[in-house]
Amino acid sequence: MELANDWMNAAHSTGTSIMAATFDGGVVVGADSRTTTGAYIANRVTDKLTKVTDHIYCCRSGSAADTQAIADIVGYHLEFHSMELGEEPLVEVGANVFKELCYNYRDSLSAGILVAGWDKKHGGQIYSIPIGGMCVKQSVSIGGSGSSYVYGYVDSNYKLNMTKDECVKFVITTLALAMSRDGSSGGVVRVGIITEKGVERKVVLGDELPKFFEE
Amino acid sequence: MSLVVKPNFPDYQTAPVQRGFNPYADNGGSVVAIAGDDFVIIGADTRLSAGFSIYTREQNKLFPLSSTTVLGCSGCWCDTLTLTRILKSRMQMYQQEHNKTMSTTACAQMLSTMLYYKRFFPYYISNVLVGLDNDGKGVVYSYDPIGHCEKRTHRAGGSAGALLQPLLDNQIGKKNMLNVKEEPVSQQRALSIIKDVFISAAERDIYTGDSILINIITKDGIKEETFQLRKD
Amino acid sequence: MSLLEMCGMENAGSFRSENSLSQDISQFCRNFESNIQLGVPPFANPAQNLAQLNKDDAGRDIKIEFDHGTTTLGFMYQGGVVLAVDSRATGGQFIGSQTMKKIVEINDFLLGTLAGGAADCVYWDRVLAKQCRLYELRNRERISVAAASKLMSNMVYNYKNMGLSIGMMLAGWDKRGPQLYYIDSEGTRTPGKVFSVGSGSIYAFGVLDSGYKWDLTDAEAYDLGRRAIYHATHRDAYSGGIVRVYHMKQSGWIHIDNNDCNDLHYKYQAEKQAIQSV
Amino acid sequence: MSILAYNGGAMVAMKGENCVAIAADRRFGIQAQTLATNFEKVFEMGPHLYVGLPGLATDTQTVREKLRFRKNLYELKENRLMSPKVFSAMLSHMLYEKRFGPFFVEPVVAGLDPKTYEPFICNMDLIGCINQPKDFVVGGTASAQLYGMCEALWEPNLGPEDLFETISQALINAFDRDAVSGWGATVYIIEKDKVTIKNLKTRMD
Amino acid sequence: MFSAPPFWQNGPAPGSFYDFPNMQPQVQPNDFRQHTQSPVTTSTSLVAVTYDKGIIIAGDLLASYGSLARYRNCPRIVKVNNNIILGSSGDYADFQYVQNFIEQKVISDECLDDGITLKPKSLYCWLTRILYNRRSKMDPLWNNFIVAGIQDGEPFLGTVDKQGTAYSDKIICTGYGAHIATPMLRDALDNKPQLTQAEARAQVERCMEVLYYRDARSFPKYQLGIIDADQGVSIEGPLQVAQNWSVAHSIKGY
Amino acid sequence: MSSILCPEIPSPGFSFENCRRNAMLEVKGHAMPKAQKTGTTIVGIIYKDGVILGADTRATEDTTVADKNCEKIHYLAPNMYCCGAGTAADTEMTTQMVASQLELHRLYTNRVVRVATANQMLKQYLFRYQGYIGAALVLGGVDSTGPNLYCIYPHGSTDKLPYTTMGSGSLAAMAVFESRWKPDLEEAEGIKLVRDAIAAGIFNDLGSGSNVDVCVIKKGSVDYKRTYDEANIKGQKQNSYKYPRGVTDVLSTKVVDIEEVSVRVIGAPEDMEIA
Repeated sequence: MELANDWMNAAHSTGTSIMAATFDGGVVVGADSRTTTGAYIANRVTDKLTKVTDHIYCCRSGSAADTQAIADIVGYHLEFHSMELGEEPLVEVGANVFKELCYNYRDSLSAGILVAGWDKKHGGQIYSIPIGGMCVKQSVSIGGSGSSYVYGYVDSNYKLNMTKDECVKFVITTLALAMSRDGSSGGVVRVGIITEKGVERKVVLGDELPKFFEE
Repeated sequence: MSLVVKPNFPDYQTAPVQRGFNPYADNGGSVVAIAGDDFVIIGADTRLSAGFSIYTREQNKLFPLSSTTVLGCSGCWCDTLTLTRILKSRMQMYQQEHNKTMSTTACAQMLSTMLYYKRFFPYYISNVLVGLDNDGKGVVYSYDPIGHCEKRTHRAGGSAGALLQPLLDNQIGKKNMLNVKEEPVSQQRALSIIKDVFISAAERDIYTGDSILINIITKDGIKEETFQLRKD
Repeated sequence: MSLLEMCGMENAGSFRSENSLSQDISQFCRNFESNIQLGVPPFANPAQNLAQLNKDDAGRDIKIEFDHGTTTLGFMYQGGVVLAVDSRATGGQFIGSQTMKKIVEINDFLLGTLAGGAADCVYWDRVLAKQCRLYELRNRERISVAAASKLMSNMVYNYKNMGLSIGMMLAGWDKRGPQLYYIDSEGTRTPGKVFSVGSGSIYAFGVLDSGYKWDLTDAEAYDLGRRAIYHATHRDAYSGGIVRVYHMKQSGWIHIDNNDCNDLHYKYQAEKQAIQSV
Repeated sequence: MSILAYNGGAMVAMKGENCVAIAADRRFGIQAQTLATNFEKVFEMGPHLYVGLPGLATDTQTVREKLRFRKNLYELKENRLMSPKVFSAMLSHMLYEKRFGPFFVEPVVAGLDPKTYEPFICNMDLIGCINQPKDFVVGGTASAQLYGMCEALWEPNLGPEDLFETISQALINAFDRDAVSGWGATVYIIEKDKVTIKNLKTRMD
Repeated sequence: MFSAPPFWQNGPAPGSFYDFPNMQPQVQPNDFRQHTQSPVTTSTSLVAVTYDKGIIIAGDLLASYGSLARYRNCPRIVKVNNNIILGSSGDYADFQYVQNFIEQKVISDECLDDGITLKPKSLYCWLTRILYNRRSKMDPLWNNFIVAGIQDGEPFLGTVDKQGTAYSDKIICTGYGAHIATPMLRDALDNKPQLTQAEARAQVERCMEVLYYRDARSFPKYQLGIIDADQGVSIEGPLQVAQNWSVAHSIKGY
Repeated sequence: MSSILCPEIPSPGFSFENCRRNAMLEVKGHAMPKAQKTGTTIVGIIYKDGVILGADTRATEDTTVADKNCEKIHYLAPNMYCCGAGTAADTEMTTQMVASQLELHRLYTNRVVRVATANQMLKQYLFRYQGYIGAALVLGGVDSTGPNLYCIYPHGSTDKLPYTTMGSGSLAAMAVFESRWKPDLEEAEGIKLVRDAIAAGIFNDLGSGSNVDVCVIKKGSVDYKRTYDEANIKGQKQNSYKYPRGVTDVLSTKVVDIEEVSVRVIGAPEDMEIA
């Protein structure tokens, strides 16, 4: 049983299942929509996919305050950077800025971030920056408290060079699986498809999610 | 300093949390009693709360033990339930062994002894026992949690005890007033003072409110009365 | 029913097996039968551990505040023993009572004063009173003060370090004449001539020591006791109310008087001003 | 024991009809030990403006000096009296500046506006949150007792004499139930043309 | 009675005497309050409300292990006999332990065949004593029970928590329900003091929906227990919570 | 030019000079006092033409009610208001400071400040103090982008939502919104909904109480309804406790007559020793 009022002193956090997967021609990012303080759902329709530039998005997990602040700062830096260079920053650059912040302030920040995007040089890319501030490039990556329940599923079902629709379906299914098991994740699934053309966003409502065996 | 907030993120603890058990709860509530020459009045609010939430708005906290004795309890409700249950059965045992009802004074002493038995793991209750003594005079006994008992003419206990006691001292005990002659308080006035002190308590104490239940004990028996208070 | 009993089923599934209802009740008041037996807490070292239970589940503070009583004094002089006490009981900062009775009349020749936890003192004084009466009935003579104090000391010693807080004086008159003993919950038991116990005792001692001599008259002795307590109440926040004075004589104790500290203050102040103006 | 109760002290202020009253006890103690019974906690800050600073005695005096400095500076600069409202805003910001290392005082302000003679009372917590009700404010160690007393005793439109009786009775009876305050009381009744200061006879134990 | 028997007859208690292989000596926590066992697999809110002729009680089927939604078919609203329903939130193991005793009692009641059955108030009172005694041993049953029943033709609704705090009211909700569902039901009862069964059911369903939105340990499948003075006990389920997520479309950014 | 006798006005911002002393006192076992809190129910919704904010009016100090009718909807700018929960002084001072910055911003830019700007200022300020400033806010306003509603947590995270609640009564109030809120409410419906949400907090949460304040913000107009609904009325006292005059024992009386003065410098109680 919970302490009667854990929601009054717990911090505002995105318990979260977040995910990103590359496919032919881009990346798909996805996240659930639950923000909790303790076991109370402070926001059931959160948008955890945050735009950094037109072609770079990040998925946030961890302390809501920390990740929002980081995303704001990185957004500022990248915009500045693109003005200086006169062209869109590379995803790698974006990820690196995230990493710098997360690493330098790793004692005071609790943020796990997935940076995903598309650039002309390398196409769709994903960088995972977990708590502690390391940065690693991955072709598929999951994060947040719900991710531990779906590593197996991701490993067995992800294939390189999926089509866009396959990949979107894969992301939605993975997130739905994570959300059904993790109490800190839930609500709707938000998906963003980043390709050369920009971003296309989708919402899959809570009652439209794929169903699985439940017992 | 206590104004400091430490962030904690329970989301990221998947395993069940090891948690300390708190055997006590503070369920709030206040009890006020005034004794007169041939009557005694006791009132208690009817709010049962825990933390910031209200369990129920209609909880009777007065326990009639005999036709002349009533106990009012506030504090930890689980202790109250146990204590009053045992008191009642002890009263019954006495009745059957001695073929008479226990007097208020005897009952007061018994309660004190019972409270002291739990000296090292006390009942967390503020008790006020009222009744008529053998001469038919109203008496009020007040207790600390481990059974120190004192006879008085008026007493406020419970979460708003500190708010109410000085007003009773002043109005019933006629404390700190010049040129006021001491006269026994009338039943009418005692009743209206009880209502007034509860109105004050409901304004300022968040654990006191909803309504009050008043028992007026005279030689003719126990009369009940209720009075509405703020509900917030 | 008998069939059930034969099958040994009488207790199967019933709500009470070994614990009969009467046991259930007596387990909460075992000290009715045996006065010195108190309930055992479900944790060791209650003196420290009880204080850890200071929050409820919802985060409300649990403040179990016992009534405490303070300044008491007693001294022997040529006319017997004088005891003087204040009458305030405080629970934390709150003054629970201004009229607490801190002298317990154990029998006609035995008085106890109480300082420390009010309930502790009153309860054990009551047990002592019962033991003394039993002694009288068994032996056809009054118990000596030494024996009574030893009894008391032994009883509370069983609960040493469990959080009892008792500092009491036992005054009496027995075959050996007037007696004054000091007993506390740590196990001390000592006879003496002048004692003061409680948080106000440091102030009381000042007055007491400066005015005390063996051949005080009765009136002087009463006034000394009264003044010592009054001065303690004035300086000590946890003492106050009424000053009660008792006198233990060969013929038994007598209650001298009760004086409100408030009246005493303005009386003494007027006296002082009168002296200064002369 | 909370640090606010270290030296003890109770305080109350009430609004009346065209007048305000502020009253405080006179004890100065260190925990249970009473050191002096003539310790003032209410200070004049202008002809119609009084501030009470119950709490830790060292901070009472420090804050009083700081206030005197700021208030004198204001009057020298502006060449006008400080109204109670401005004064409390100044005090509130002064306390909030020390948000993370506060002074242990819970001020009570009572006064009349220097122009309109409108009664004004307010109190603050130790980091300067102003609370400005229409009836009464309390502070110090006996605040629970005072809340109970005032809530029952206060009535609107009390004249200076009646206000004096009400505030005195409220204070005396309240601190008679508090171990660490009492030992005499001073009441200030502030009216348009005069301030009446009365010392009360109370219990001294 | 309500304490565990020795681990085995005449044998040592686990870890007390013999060194079993692979058994680390248990580190005793310093704080004695943590000697007590903690809840492990827990279930969340219950919602119960009285209507004119009976009581409706609802609770979801989830048993969580920390924040893991581990078992999703754990019924915790059970019929005790023809006039009592028992619901539990909190530790599921403790609930099963208590449930066992009650079942045994009901069976022996039936064996006696004297027409006397367990009444809701006596079960409520008995649970209070059991839970209080366990709390006094600092070995609580981490449960919050709700007893719903019909006694003398009148609906009775009472609750007992792990400390033995017991009270009865017309509305009782546990867990997050106490914060979220109670206000809704109190409001409904203020508007209409005597609900009909259909109205009460609609209210409870609405509460379950809101609880699903706002309690991170809730689950969209639930059971509904109804005890009615005329129709007796029925337990329905698993039912699905209605959901409306349309607001999600309008949210973008933070 | 600074000397001991004429110190310079200290620089603005928090002063930490007492911290060491206070920490030492705490180590010595003196409990630190609690600041005044607003247990609070605060809410906000977006309706057809704008934003409606609501709040209760109780401030508590531990378990006693410190203020029965405090104002929790703070002014930020002509087109936006902000409800505050948490440590009372923090919400008060934070909103005051941001209000002044917004006004300056408005003067610099000569246009209506956007709600997003205020949101960003608040979250950055709070984030800088890492939750030590205990202000939980609901920010609502109308600007060129239409109605906006944010909820801001003490650590500096924000949510943009069409309906939101904060404070200890937030669960009770949210229950009302979750079951009755819908897009494009009429103004009257909206106000009723906000009132009911606050009332749910007032009656079910002990940290919230007294009256309902409502503030309706539309394009170009603000309607701040202070004490929109008196949810609880103080009971009628049975007796009057007015004392007969002369009932209090007085030791001494001193009357100070006040002549008309404009400024009077207050001296020290005793002359300062300058040696």
